[in-house]
Amino acid sequence: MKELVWIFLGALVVNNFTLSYFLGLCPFFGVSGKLQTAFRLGLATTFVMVITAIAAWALNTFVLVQFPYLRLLSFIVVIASAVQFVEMVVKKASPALFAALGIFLPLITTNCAILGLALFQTSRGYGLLQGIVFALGAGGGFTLALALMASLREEAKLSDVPALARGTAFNLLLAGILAMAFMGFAGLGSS
Amino acid sequence: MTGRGHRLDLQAAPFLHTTLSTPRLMVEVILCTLPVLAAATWFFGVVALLVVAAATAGAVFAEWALATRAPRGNTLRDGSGVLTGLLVGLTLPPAIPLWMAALGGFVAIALGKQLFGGLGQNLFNPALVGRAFLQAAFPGALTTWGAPRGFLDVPASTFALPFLHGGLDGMSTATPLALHKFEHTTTGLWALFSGDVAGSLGETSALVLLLVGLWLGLRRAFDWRIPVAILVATALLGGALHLLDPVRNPGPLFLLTSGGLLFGAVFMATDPVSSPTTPRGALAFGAGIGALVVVIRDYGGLPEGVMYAILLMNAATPLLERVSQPRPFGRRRAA
Amino acid sequence: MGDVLMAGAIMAGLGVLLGAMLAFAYRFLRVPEDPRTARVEQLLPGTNCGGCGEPGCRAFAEALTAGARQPSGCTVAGPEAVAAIAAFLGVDAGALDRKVARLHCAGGKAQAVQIAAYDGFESCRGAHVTGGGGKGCSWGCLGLADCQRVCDFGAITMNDNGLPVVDVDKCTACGDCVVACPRDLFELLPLRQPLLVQCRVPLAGEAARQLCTAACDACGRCVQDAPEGLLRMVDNLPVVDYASAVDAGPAPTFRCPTGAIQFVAKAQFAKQEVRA
Amino acid sequence: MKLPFTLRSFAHGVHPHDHKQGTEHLATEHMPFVSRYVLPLAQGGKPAVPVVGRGEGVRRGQRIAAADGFVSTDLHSPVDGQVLGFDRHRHPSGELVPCVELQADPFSAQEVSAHATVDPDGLDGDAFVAHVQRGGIVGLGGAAFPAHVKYKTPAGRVVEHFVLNGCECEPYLTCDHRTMVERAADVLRGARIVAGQLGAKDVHIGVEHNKPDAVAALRANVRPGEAITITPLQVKYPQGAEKMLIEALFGVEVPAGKLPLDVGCVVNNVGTMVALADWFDRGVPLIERVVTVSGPGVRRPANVRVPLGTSVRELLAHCGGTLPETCEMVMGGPMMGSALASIDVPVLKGTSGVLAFTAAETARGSEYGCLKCGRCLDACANFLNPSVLARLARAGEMKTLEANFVMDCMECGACSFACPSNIPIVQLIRVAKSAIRDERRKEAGKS
Amino acid sequence: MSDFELPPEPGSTRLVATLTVAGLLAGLLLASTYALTLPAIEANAAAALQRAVFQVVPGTTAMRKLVLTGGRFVPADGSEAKDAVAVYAAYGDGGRFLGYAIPGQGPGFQDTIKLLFGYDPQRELVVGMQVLDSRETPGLGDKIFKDPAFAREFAALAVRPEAVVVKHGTGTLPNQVDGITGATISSKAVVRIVNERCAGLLDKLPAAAEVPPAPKEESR
Amino acid sequence: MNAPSSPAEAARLHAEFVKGLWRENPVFVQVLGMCPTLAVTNSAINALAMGAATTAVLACSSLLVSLLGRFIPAQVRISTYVIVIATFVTVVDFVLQAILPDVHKELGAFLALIVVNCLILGRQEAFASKNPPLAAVLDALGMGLGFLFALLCLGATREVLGNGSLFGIDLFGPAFEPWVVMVLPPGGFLMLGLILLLFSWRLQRRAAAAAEEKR
Repeated sequence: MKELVWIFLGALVVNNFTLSYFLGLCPFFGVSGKLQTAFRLGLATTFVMVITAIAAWALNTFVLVQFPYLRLLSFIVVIASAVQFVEMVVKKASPALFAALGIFLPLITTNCAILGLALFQTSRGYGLLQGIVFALGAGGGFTLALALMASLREEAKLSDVPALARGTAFNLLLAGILAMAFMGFAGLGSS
Repeated sequence: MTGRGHRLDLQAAPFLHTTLSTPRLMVEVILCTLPVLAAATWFFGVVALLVVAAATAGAVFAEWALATRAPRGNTLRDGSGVLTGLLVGLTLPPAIPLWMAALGGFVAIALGKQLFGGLGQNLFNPALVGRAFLQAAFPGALTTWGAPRGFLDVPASTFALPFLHGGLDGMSTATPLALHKFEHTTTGLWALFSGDVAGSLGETSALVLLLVGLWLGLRRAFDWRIPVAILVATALLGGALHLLDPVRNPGPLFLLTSGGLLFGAVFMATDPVSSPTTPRGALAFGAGIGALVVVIRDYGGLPEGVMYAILLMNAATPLLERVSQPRPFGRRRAA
Repeated sequence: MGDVLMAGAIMAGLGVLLGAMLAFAYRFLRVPEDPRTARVEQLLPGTNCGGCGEPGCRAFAEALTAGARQPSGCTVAGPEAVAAIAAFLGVDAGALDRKVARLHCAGGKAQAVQIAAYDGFESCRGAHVTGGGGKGCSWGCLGLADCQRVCDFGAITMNDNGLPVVDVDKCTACGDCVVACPRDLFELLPLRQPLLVQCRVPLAGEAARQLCTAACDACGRCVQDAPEGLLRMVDNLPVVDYASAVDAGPAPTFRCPTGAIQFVAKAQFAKQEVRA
Repeated sequence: MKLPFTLRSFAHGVHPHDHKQGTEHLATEHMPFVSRYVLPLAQGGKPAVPVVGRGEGVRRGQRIAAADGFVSTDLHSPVDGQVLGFDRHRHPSGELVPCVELQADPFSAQEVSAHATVDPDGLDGDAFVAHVQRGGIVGLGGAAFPAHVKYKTPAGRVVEHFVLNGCECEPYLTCDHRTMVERAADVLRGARIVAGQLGAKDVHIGVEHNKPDAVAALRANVRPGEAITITPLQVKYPQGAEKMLIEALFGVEVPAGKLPLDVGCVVNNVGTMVALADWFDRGVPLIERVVTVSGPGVRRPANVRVPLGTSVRELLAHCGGTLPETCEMVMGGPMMGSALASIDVPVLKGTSGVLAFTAAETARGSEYGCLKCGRCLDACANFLNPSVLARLARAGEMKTLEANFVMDCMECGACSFACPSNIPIVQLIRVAKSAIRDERRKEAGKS
Repeated sequence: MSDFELPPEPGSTRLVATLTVAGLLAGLLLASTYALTLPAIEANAAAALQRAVFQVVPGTTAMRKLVLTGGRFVPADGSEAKDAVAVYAAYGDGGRFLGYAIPGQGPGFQDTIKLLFGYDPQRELVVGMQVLDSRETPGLGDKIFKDPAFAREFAALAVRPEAVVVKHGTGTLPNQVDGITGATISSKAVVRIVNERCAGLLDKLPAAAEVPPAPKEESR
Repeated sequence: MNAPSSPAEAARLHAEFVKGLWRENPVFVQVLGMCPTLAVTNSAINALAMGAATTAVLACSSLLVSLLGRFIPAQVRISTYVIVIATFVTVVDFVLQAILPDVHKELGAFLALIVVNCLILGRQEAFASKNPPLAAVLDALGMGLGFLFALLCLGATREVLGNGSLFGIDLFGPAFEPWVVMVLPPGGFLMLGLILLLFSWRLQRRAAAAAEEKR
């Protein structure tokens, strides 16, 4: 139990996927303009991460034991197809849910946080339960970083950011400060 | 016609205005850093003045050089640059090379303030952005605590040339927090209260900080809710964890008087720009800082977490503000 | 070698499985959606200005594919884009009756009387709600550039006389300036008819001229000189019937004593008439 | 005597210096008649329609324009004289609006030609409302909203309290104060008329405690056993806003977007009561009002009873003129009044004060970035977040502004007053509100 | 204008076929690459391991992998389970048994620390330590593998009952490790990993006399 | 591959190659592939390796996609591209592991993450699938080298400041105090932000100069 808590916290804040592993930066910068959108993207990503964790575990356990070199290829293909399948199901079953979360799904498929999750999970040898907790933590961490970034950017829109810095440069520097703040979590649980 | 022969001006109401002004507020807080600086000089000697002066110089230079609006140097008049520099200086250890202190002041203003457009626009406490940058860049120098020594003694590292470390190792002592975390030794409360311990320049004397905080609170120079919420949250959560594991987790009084908690609560968290404006937001903000400080100190890898706690809550401030907007007059929640 | 074959088989198997899954989904789960909408949306400018009256380009694209709207309803798209959409959808582009924003005032600093000095932040609306902004004429342009600030296309610049000049080529007739002007001086007018009344003062004669040397004093000469029905006087101002196809040329402006009615083919205030 | 801070009040608000000492003890004087009067047809509500012709002779008190619809009032001539015309003249708002222009008869004694007096007790509700409308009576607190509209209570609504606003929380202004001191009996007479008509159980008069003589004068005129309470209140701005006054007196919040009537209250200004008493008991319609002429730029500050339509220029001349360094003329109070572009504008029914300021008072300190210090939040009696509203207004985020209840703002100016960074918060909000209203209007016009 | 033509609806079989062919080709290509590069990769890994073993047990010239099977360590023969606990017996010149190289891992300040340490059963001392993999803070925690002074602390370290970390410059006893200033947690993590490993394995290691002889083919 | 048939054709091909280096630089201008850009640029050698690996994958994939593009139905286009890219990434991964094990260890998972570098998928979708093989490869090489160049800039700056060395060679001696933050995650964000800031500053200066000239 304690181990699961630290896996969760580790992925959530200590080794935050976005601010410490640089995973999922494209949506982190692209979709953090509005808080509501960012939050929804975070939720959708967390969902996909859980699917990924399960899929990766299943592949590792049942298919790829003898074929480690097929890992990358099968991960990416299975994840992409699974997500696309889920997208279609959601679109058919609940248009409201699709409008709220589903529209982000294509964006998420090519998100390195997803593939990164599968790879880290494999290299750390997580089991199914650990994998799911890890996915929840990583997704939560991504959502947290994204929501903070989005709310900061919305606030900064009302600020007098110099024209020179506006845009990507500002976002990068803002993320840098945020990453420095997240350094406070370093070593959480290690002592 | 007995009025003036020329045209009237057209201003917008109200035509009366409070006598309070932003530069006056800044000057008031600057004046309140002076007792803290005096205490630092008392405990660490003349080097305290040197470090604070270097940080202030760095900050003022950045404010001047990176002015976004003409004429250059105009923004210096509100005094906020000087204040940021002073605060950066007061959070640094006494033996830090002066060039690092100056760099800290510069980064504080450049990255922490001018990037966002200057006074009132920043999302993070500029002084802490500078301090966090230094901590991340020079972890060694920022965690080497010279012991309080003779008044005129200046460590060799102080005048290290830029980019060089100037021999920091060798004469370090540990802060009360590090002592507790790594050696499980608790420092006496009186030493913590008076300030006769290792630590950053401005943070050691709980007594001076409490008095200054009380004064600023009475003058309404800051939102009293923030420091009060920080202290209460730290004491409550710290106390609860202390009861769970008295050896590992220090007691609430130790938590309150050690490290940068009081300095952060009085001077850093209360920076109005980067903290919530709303009363309920301010309470949540303070409570969040207190909780994070306790979590980082008790379970984190670092002995001290006030700076990170405040920066993290700075980041959460827009979210807090959003959910804590006051209920407008005549709008009940249900209706 | 067995491994190699096995690996190929696994990947092929995955390919079959996933391909089948997607094919199945494509067949049975796909929500029917007009594929043309996406293409049309690509062809639209994507500014989401709302100038067409729909909530964003996507919605306009849907309306277009549904046949509910004409491509020319997009005020931002250039003629090529409109033509391209029309060609794609197989409909006519509709009459390309391009409109631009026109200012109904010519009373800049040099023409209009100033009775007091506005002392507040730079905003027409700010001045307007503060004792009328100090301009003698309470209908005229305040010259503090609210329209310039709201123009997303950079089509409006303030001239030295304190009047906004609309760049006819950049103007997309999105209507933002019409909404922004606190004195309602902008109107989207067809380029086709260059006759323009640059005044909104409802006063006549001396009362009007006292406010501004460029004010319309309601002398009515332009109405007399225009073809029947093109101009009529309403509230002491001539009103151009822009629906009329009559091409009067600049004749109605010739006898205007103040220059309030102008014949402007391109930008307004090209030769700013500084009559003090 | 209670200590000031134990007195009732509302939450939040500011404490500007009241600057009333210059005029609060000066008895109201009469403005001499001048030769020309200009009366805008719109004086609260919809513009009235002239009922006299150009060149026609009129009597002081004679109706010259008739109300157009329900939210509109009659207009009466303030002098004996002749109608010069109906051209546009400059209004204190800066606009040129249709007015009745009158030439005073220099040889007339200017006696009021009184209308018939009416016993209000003999009128039923509608007749009462109609009679008030005929008297041209509007709220004299500043907003000049037609008084009779408030007296038309929808069926089923019960008026519990009739509230009189004697706060006069705006600095400098003392016209209500003087009215309460000098005409306490008429204030109470008007209160009895209205309370009787509305069926209110009691009358509450809120007076800020810096006017002890007004409290004393009113109390002296209350009959024993009468349900009229005079409540001294803390000195705080904006106490005179009717919703704030209701909160101060009863601790009840009027829901946003609703009227005091929704919590069983009707609120009137004390000056309005005097106008009612004059109209019912003496047959004198609203043709003059008390105006405080004050401010550092006025040579002889005074409380003056001024015939409507008198030009501000003449009024200032009556008060010894203005100092040469005067640079700002304000109509109304210094917190919510509006600057005048010209002093050639008439005194209106809603004109409570004319203030002259010099550069010394109006020079603005330089503006600094918003420190988010929260002083404006503590000032806002409406519990909005002016700091956020101002920043949103600057950025032109109209949708977010509306979501932040910008339309609830009553533009009292407390936030701007309290701001240490000299940010023109209320002006920014005012502009944004105007833009939002304008956009709504234009949207409505489109569809 | 051909750009505007809508693509024809492809048949399901075509979709499946495309993916199948792509998958098949990819699988074949990958398997071949793997087969081609595997020897080099394994040789690299073996060489790296050998270097590490040689370093933590000074004087080593040959080594042998032992795996824990059924409660005792036996020479690895390729049949053992993949995740079986392994140590490496190290031999000096002439096949003289020198000690064991023991891998260990555990949580550090940032992430898992993987290390290898040498243990001399005769002297009951740790004789060397090398960090194989870690993400410790540069400038502070990374001194566990960058600071030779810290590595020297493990040159002759008593681990019974256990090694302890003391403040920098105060270590005097054989079982004391001078911590790294400012990186107490990382130093402690290394020592903790060593301690845990020792506590768990030392008793199971074959005594010096029972150690299998040095492999012939691995001597250099 | 057939050689360019005319000078115009050659110039066009040259343009396809050069554009990625500077004018359409994937990092500085298009801001693509941020994850590897920031994650592995804490040393120049890592940056170089990552840039080279990316370029290799990009070039191979572009060639293949350009050759096969016509045969792939639209519905499985992306899936197929991903398979192609993932295959090449795995190949590069193994090759690197075989010949440069140390570098491979440093890059770790990020080597595998080249698969989801939007730069690569983006080039297939936007260019390779619509262009002949030669142009596609040149475009890929240009983009890859531009990417490499950007990574190298970032990696070199971060290594020099953060470690006092370049390509592992100590530059300043032991008295140098490294700016550790530069090799930490925040340093990546800050440094790239700073570089982009410099870029826009230059652009602004140039625009200002051009405007001045116009007058």
